[in-house]
Amino acid sequence: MLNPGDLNALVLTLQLAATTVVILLVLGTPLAWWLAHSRSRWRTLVEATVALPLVLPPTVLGFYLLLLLGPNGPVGGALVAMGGAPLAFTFAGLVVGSVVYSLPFVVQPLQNSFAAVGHGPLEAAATLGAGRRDRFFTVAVPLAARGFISAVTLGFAHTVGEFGVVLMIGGNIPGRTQVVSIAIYDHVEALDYGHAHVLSAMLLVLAFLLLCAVYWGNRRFRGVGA
Amino acid sequence: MLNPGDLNALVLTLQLAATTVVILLVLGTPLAWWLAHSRSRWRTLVEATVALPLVLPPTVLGFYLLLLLGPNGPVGGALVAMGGAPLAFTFAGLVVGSVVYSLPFVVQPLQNSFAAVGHGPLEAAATLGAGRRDRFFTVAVPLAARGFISAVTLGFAHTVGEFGVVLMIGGNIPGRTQVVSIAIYDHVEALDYGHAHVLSAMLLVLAFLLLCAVYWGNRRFRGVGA
Amino acid sequence: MSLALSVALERPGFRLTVDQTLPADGVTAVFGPSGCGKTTLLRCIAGLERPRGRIVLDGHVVHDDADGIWVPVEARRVGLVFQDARLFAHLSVAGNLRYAARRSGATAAERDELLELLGIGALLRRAPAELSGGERQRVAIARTLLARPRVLLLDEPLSAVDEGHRREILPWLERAVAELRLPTLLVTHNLDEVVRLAGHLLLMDGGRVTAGGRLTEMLARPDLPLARREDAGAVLEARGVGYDARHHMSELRCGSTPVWLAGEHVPEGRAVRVRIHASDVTLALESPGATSALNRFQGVVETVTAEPAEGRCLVAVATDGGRLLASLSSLSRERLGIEPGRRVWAMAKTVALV
Amino acid sequence: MSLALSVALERPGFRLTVDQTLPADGVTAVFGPSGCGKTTLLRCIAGLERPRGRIVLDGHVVHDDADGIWVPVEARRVGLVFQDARLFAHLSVAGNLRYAARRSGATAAERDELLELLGIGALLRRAPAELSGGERQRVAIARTLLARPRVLLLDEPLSAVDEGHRREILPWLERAVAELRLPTLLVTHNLDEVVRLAGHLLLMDGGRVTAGGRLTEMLARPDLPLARREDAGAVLEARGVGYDARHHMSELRCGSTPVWLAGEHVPEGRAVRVRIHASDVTLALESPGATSALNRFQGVVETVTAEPAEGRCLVAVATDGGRLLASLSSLSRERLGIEPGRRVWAMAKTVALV
Amino acid sequence: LAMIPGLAGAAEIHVAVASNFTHAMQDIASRYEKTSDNEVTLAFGSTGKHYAQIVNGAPFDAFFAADVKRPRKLESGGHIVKGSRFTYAQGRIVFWSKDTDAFDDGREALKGDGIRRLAIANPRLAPYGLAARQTLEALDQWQRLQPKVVMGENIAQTYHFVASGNAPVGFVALSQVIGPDGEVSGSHWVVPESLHEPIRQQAVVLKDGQAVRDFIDFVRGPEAGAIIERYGYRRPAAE
Ligand SMILES: Nc1ncnc2c1ncn2[C@@H]1O[C@H](COP(=O)(O)OP(=O)(O)OP(=O)(O)O)[C@@H](O)[C@H]1O
Ligand SMILES: Nc1ncnc2c1ncn2[C@@H]1O[C@H](COP(=O)(O)OP(=O)(O)OP(=O)(O)O)[C@@H](O)[C@H]1O
Ligand SMILES: [Mg+2]
Ligand SMILES: [Mg+2]
Repeated sequence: MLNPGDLNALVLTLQLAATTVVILLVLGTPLAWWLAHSRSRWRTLVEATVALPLVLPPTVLGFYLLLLLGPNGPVGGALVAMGGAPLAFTFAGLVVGSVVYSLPFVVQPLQNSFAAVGHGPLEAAATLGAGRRDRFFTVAVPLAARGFISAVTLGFAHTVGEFGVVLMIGGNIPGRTQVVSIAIYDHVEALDYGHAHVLSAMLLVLAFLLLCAVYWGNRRFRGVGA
Repeated sequence: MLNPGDLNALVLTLQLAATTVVILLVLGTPLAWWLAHSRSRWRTLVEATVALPLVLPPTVLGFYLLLLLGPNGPVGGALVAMGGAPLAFTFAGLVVGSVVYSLPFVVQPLQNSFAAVGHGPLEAAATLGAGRRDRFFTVAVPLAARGFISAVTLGFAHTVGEFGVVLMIGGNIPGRTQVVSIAIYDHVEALDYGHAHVLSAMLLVLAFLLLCAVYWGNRRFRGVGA
Repeated sequence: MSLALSVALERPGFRLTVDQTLPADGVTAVFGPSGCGKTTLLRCIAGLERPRGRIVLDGHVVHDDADGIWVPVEARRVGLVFQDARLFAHLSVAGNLRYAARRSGATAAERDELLELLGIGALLRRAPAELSGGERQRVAIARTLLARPRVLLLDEPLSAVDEGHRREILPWLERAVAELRLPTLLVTHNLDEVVRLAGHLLLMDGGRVTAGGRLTEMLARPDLPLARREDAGAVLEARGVGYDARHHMSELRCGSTPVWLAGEHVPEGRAVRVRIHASDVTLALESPGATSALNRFQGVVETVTAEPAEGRCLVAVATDGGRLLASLSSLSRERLGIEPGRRVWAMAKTVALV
Repeated sequence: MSLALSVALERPGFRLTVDQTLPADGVTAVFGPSGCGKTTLLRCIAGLERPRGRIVLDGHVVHDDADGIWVPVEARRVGLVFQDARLFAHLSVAGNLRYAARRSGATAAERDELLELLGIGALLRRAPAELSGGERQRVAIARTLLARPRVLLLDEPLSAVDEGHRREILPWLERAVAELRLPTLLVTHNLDEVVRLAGHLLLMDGGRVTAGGRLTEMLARPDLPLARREDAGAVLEARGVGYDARHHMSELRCGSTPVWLAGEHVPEGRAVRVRIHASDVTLALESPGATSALNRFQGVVETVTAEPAEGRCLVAVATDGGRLLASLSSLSRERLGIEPGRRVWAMAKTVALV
Repeated sequence: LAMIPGLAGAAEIHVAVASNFTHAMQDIASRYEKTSDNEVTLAFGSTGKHYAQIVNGAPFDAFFAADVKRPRKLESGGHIVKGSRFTYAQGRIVFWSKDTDAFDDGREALKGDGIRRLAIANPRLAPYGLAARQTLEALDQWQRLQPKVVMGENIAQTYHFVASGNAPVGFVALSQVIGPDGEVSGSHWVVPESLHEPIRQQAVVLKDGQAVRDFIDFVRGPEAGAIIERYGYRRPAAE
């Protein structure tokens, strides 16, 4: 049913989604924390900026990323000048694109959860001798579990389905940048509907099982309000 | 700078996003409420199903919606049989597509916020004589304000930028289904970069102002943990 | 108005079984160790838990699972002051009060009276997060009263409130409850509050009611755990007979015994209750001379409950005004030869109106 | 270990200004009306607020904004039992305790002792949401003590705890605090707790310290608001001189006066403090006959603080064992002719160890 | 056959057009609207999407595809007006770089070792991609260069790759790089049509009507033909 290219694409997609989610958590968590606790005047602006990439159509966003990351673009040019390789048509490029595009889906749930946790438990942890990092990981994070679950599932699913950005900066290189969303798209465009159906169904089932597993696991947590 | 077609597209986009958000809130709020409070075995499955449309590339999702809503599809066919018009290539069709695609971005923040509010304040409201509906609107909703803000901003932004679904089931008909994301895409595809830049910049500025206004307004709320 | 309960609720490791009819009006204190089910009982009455059984409130069945009757919380008009206040975080203090008043039709005058009394007038524009613990409790009390409930359930409402405020709030609450004929359940660990407010007492332990009845009787029973408290004591019924304006003292009769009450004006003929701490009662075999102990009851020793391990005993003395409790050291008891049947003078320096 | 505070904190409508050095060890009770700033003061000491000023803990400056010194909360090793418990919702009771123990190195034996003492052993696997109010407070106390703090701040730790548990917890806490020489600040509205635990007392009102000093002195001052409480009374220093095993009574000397203490064994020579409620003290002009009032102090009336509106007065009597407070009705006072300088017998039926 | 303005009454014609033909069609349509009261509404997009939309009832009167395959499929599916399928333009591909110094001789450059990355359109989806692949095969370079290939979903995307410099060279449509003066900037080699099958772009009429027929006639007429050529397409050989 599936040709090796499709399988390749599936594996690549999972790699991309997983990498993206990890990076999003690493970047998004401190950002969300800052947004949840800051009283800075800049907060509103940063908050709005995070959500901004969403309003551009993904292909267009991808187009601008292409300009940005290309050898003549500011980022790509700098990379090349520093002896690096431009990011377009590489897995790393896909990751950058996916991260930019899925950032708000990770930051917003985390921010809301951190705000809901509030200062109370953190103050308690501090009086029990837990330092900043300690209480962040042992109190704030587990109490914000729901936010993390949302962040991970939305970030993951959105990256899997994400397509315009990846299409634009990926170059559709089998095994390197051809993710499953593009593969399905190709099948549809080529009027190869049967193939598209099979691949979509597989993706849906896989995603469904993953999501169920995550949500089911989540039931064990006692987060805020749980 | 902008031709009348672009302006048309902008207006249509705002209409679409506003309509979609309203419908998403109407559908998503009870769903999120149920997900936050239910102990049903089905909860996990429903939760996963809500997030599922995300994993399909939007164009592909649009393709399936087209099959579903078109005159030969089960939904479209039934509509036609009942004397209605099929939804494909109409504004109503765009709304249906956007709603399906943005649902998880509305449901998840609401669900998390409702869960964070918990039973305590609702019980208190009940003892003060507030009935189910009353306490929902006067206690649960304002306490979940952060969730609503996230739901509205993510839902709105995502609908504005959303593109694949709309392109597929809308048919890019100027004045009727050509939203601004497609217009920008068209400009890019036609290598009409200057035009694309102007339109993108306009969209970004508009969205940025809207988002800032919403987030800034949000500061006044004292939601859970705020 | 009456409250008939017959409920059973299971929780892991805990089982509440209460089968009790509470008096028509006035305050019933619920007393018992932490975790014995007091809060759970109030929640059942309010309709926040769904136990098996039947709850009849003022003749209306509000819950009967045999008949499938279930009146929802908001229709029961049961006012519950939660142990943890539960103010609405999104509303200011004023907003919280308005929330209740709007739904009950309480007037601005009622509100202002409560603000004054509870000393929260200056806090109206604060957010609940900006209140101290005691301020929060007082706002919660005001909010509940503004909902004009038909039944009042108070779950340790004054635990974080200082003595000063408590002394202002209690008499007012007493009056309010009496005027509105509000049947009230009061959970507290403070016996003073119980004695002050309650006509009835429910003792709970391990999810069951271990004893219940009129406060005066319950307090004078040396067999109940109450008698083992440091602040144990009896409450007697008395009646005003005169008032000495110069010394600001009322003369009462408790049976045939004249009792002097300082700092209060009890009108002639008015029935009141006075409290006499067991530790305040001194026993003597003969009428003593001039001391500042004004109140001298003649009576007969009924029982002596010795607690040798503690070197003390509790002596119940029957007087014609009611039963008094006196706490004695075993040494005094031996010296005076206190035994059941012995005639004694019981002297109480202080009696307090409750 | 000592605690020197000189802090000022502004809030809308509230201003905390405290300039006080607290004693080296033992318990200092903080007493004052709701909203007077008690919790805020503890938060400043713990490092949860950042006031202007300087805080010196055991010789270490933990906060001095002139020098820019700031030791963060977690490094201060200040144990704070919050008014609202603040258990971690994501951990079980056992998990909450483990959280503290892991970071302090407290042993399983310490934990088990606390579980036993606080009566929470059966709750280990519960989630905080499944605890009653009093259970929650007890778990919070255990958690804080397992963190092995160097300073203990208790914010109404027993307000939701019943008398039975309180009677078990207090003496233990007293001992623990004494053994570990833990300087402790205790916020409470319960004078019994203060008297039981505290050696020093800080009275606060409106964000300022209105009086502070040794408990015995503070309690015997008729000019302080404490004296106006129903449970006002003096605390005297005494010393064990004998023990009557049969009656389980200890004989003490308070100055030259023999004082009998029921239900306790005070070893010879041991210094203790006893509390005598003002309402328990009867005055007489001559030595009275046989009554159950065993303890008779001879002394001289120092002051009479009349509160004519209440028909009562507070009489301070200087004895050679210390100053006693007696609360009298104005009538008795007149009848006996109590005036400063008058020699009187003060009889206290009951004295209680504190 | 020329319409007499005002007599036929104004009609609106909905036309789906392959993205690569955007500019040419916009030009043609505006010319047409000057000669007629009919109004032409253009919907641009990928031919695969248009196909799916048409099959599912999209309200288009005519469809200008990017290839032959999809119009043919529509014909066999009975979705078009019988006999209306015709080739309206024939595309040309160019081996192109934005950099004027990239190469002098495209053919040699393709055979050399200097190619780091080569952009083509997806041969499976876009006829321009197929032609590029056929060209490389004819030059016997496909096997060798395949690992260097990055694919755009369509020819526009391929152009973005090359124009932004992310891919130094690529096969794009002549129509994309030809200037108004007929000149091509940058290094370029217009691929001889002998190296690949003709890139025929076909159109079909989906809903018959006076106005559509009138518009199709205009497209097939000399004025439109000139426009088509100016945009870098070849006029179809007479069929
Ligand atoms: N977060 C806050 N923001 C503004 N004001 C506050 C805040 N928290 C407390 N206050 C105010 O500061 C004053 C002192 O509060 P604090 O909590 O220290 O009182 P407290 O003495 O502990 O009272 P209680 O016995 O009722 O707990 C009060 O007037 C209170 O209303
Ligand atoms: N949500 C819950 N789930 C499981 N057990 C609970 C829950 N809430 C309370 N309990 C348990 O039920 C019993 C009764 O609790 P309840 O809150 O009624 O006690 P209480 O008498 O009000 O005590 P306190 O004086 O400490 O407030 C306790 O053993 C408690 O641990
Ligand atoms: Mg309780
Ligand atoms: Mg406080």
